[in-house]
Amino acid sequence: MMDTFVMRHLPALLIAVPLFAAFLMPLVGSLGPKVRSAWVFLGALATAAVGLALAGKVLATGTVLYVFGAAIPQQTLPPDAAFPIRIMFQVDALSALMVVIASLSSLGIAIYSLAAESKQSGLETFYAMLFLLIAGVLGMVATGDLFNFFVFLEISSLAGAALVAYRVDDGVAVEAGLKYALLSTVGALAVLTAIGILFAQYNALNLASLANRLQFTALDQVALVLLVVPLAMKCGAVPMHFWTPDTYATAPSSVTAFLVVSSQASLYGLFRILFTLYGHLVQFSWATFGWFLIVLGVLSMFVGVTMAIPQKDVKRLMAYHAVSQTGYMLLGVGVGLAVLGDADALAQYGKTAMAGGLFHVINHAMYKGLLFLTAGAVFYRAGTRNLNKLGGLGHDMPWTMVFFMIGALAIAGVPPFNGFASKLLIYESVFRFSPFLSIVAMLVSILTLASFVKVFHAMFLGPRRAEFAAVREVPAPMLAGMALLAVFVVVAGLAPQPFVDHLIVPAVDAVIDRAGYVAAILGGR
Amino acid sequence: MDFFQTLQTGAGAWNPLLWLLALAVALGVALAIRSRGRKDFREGDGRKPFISGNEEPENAGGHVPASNLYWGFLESLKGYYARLVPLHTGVPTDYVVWLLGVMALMLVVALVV
Amino acid sequence: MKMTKIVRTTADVFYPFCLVFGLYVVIHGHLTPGGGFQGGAVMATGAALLIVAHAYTDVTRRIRKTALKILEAIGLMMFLFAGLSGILFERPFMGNWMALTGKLFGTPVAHGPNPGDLNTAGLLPLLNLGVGIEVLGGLTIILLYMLSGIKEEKQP
Amino acid sequence: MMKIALYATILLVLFGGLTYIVADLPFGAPPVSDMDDYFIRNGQEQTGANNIVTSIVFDFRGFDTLGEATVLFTAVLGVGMMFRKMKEGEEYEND
Amino acid sequence: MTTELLLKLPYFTVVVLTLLGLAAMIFKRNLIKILMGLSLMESAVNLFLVATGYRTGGVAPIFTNAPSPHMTLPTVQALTLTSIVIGVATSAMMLSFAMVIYKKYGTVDADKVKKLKG
Repeated sequence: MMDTFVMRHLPALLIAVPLFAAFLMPLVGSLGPKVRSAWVFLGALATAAVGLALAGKVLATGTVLYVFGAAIPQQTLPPDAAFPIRIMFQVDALSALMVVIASLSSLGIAIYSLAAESKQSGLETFYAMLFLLIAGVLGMVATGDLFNFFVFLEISSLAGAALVAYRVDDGVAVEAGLKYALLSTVGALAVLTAIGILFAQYNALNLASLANRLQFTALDQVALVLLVVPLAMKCGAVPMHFWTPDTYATAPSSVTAFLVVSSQASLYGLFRILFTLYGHLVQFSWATFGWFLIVLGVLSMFVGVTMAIPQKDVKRLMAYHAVSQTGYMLLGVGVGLAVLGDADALAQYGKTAMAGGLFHVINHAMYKGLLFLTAGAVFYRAGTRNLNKLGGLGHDMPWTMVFFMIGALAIAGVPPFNGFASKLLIYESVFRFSPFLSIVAMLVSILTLASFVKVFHAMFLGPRRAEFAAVREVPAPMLAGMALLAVFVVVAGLAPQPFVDHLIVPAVDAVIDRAGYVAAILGGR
Repeated sequence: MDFFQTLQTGAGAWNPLLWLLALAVALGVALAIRSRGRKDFREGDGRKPFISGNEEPENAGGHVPASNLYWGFLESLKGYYARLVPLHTGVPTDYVVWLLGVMALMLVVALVV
Repeated sequence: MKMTKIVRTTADVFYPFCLVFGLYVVIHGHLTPGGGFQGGAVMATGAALLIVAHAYTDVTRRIRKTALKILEAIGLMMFLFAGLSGILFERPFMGNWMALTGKLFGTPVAHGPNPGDLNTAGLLPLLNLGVGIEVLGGLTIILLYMLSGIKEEKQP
Repeated sequence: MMKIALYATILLVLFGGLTYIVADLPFGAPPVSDMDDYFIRNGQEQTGANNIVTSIVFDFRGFDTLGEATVLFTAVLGVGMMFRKMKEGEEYEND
Repeated sequence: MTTELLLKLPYFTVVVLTLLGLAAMIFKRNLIKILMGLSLMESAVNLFLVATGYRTGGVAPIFTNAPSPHMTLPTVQALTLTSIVIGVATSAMMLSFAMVIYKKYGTVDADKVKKLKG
């Protein structure tokens, strides 16, 4: 009974559990550090459990709908009207993929941060913010309502900006936080304007309902640009990537690892809008926006990796790699969008490219999270992020070194780690679309490997150093958090096909199947 | 075994198990070659391993700083980096201008082209 | 920095009125223009009035940050639990199960323009109250924190 | 000078894009209003609130309001975080 | 043309306000002024949202002693409420950021707030 009761209300609990943990955190935090740590652990565990259970339910039984405040959760339309009037969560396979990512990495990050942040002040605020960020990301990927998406976008932006500024660091971290907040707010205002434009024309806020009513007037094109460009900025695509290295470098490492997921939630929004909201319109030139994504992707890949090579701050270097890896996802899905109107090409390589792009999303969240966590571990013990000052840490931090190697090999696309599997899918499908793009992707992969060889050399290799004599292995919770992500990296690398079959391919089908998305709400009406 | 399936990419296939098998074979070959080395060598008996004809430089405690590691690469792409790095000004206003610029560009592309 | 006695006394007199008016706006949120946020903002204005009239340290003695934090958490918890209570009554999250049942706030309402009755709208007054309390606590804390930042500026 | 010209061009293009709002949207007569008509017709009956805006804010779109309250909570925490008392040696000297 | 502009004056105001906000953001170098520009944009968007829901001659959608049942659209007003609160929260947080930056750097000039670059 209890089981079915919980299962019925999973989408609501997905938001309510982290919010509950966050709202009570300031009060629980005053009871002492042990109680606070237990609260954080339990909250993260419960959130991850709810998220994974929801994703499992979606993958087993299809799209899960949850209408807030209706007579029953599945009543999408009121009895006397043919359009949805309430906010609803529409968790399809693509959302489920993102929920899995957010759940896994939030659990690992929460465990890691229990030890990593223990020296800081104001911790109850930090953890409350972390849960708010998690709730914001989960809401963004689960919601089926455009304005609700905006609200959760703001929650995740604000919580993210505050967390970036958490270590004031003589104002440097606050500077990064201000930049992030400023850009996010400008972007969010553009999104809100677009929502206003769409609402004024069609009197609907529900994604499916809007998609059903969209006419593609000139105003809709303006709205499309106002929606797509800010979301591309939020996921760190290149001409608008400048905030990424600043924020990723200065935020606490555990937060950085989740900011990656947060930027991927924006990527989710981008795909949702391009495919579900606008994807069906005959007038909508798939090639234009497909090539928009492809150009952004290629620029991101190349500029990101070349800017990473001369960096000397290890987290800044990794942040540029995050930009570069986002390019792969944009490239893969962009190729899928560019051939959306061509059924043959879509079946031949378009779907594979999209599968590669979406598989790269989850892989990137895991290995980039892992890499940021190892960088945080090194910073935790050695007290510096400057690669010129680090060295010889491999003697004293063997586990961190192993985790770093796993992450670095995965990001460089070296078999048998998960990065290789998704990059292979992208290379082989993009090659049939345009060989040049595929070659650029491979070149970027080589440069990535070169860059991480440098980091590995600078941090771990070499003789022991006198200034790092006191360095020991990091505490067990940090290792446990890293291990959680590392295990995923290795397992998804050794057995990619089950992941592709059960997680990625349903997500790709869900992205393309716009009619199904609409019919789930409007029921064929 | 169901778990280790071959990943189909539409144009090719990839099986991690086969790769691990190949890795094991390569490791075996390497070990075989290693076992053909001189067994009477002990560390610290005064003899040095023969690497090349030159004397091994004294380099104990030395560590190449990270910034110098890809000096050649950076030097050869100097023109590229001289253009690219100054774009990252760090001024918040410029970040906003880039966002607005891309927005304006896409407006032109979407509405005019 | 204190203002003159006249200003301070006026602020002291107006402070309870601000609170009462804010509370009125909150409680009548489902009948008249206004609601939780607006009323909470009015109440926070009362605190702002005190801060302007009195010295910062005097105000912090009367309005404590911990109390405001607890107030804020209580408001949010009220909202969240009012939302969750829908689950217990066979409705989804945020379900307004109390409306039109005749219970506490569930008096059925006449259709069309009418003078209004406070006991209507089910969960809505409770949610209004929760948001009102939260906004009162939240905005006052923001004011106090920002002024504490200014005070640190002045000292050296 | 080039920079100012470029910025002005960007603003001009955005102005051009936004003028579509003025040109294409009718003011004072929303082209479609079925959802809002539903709220005006049934909001009072279904929620028992005379104020339709409140019935939307807290009932039909109550989840948004939860998010809104959360945003305010976030801002309060963020402001408090900025003005907290830092421990000695907590800040990292960036080089 | 002029009559149409006058009829749609709210929308025109929205566009002008947005542009003013953007101009303040990209031409001004003071962080506080940049945030003011942002606030201006927020107001513009809120005005836009409310304006889209206006019906000529409509009254506020509140039934308490309502003079007529011809009402303006309520949803956009609800959205505007939410977005105002979000705007307040964002402004408060960013202003506190600016205060800390002023305390640590001794300046709010955007051109000098660039320790992170490259």
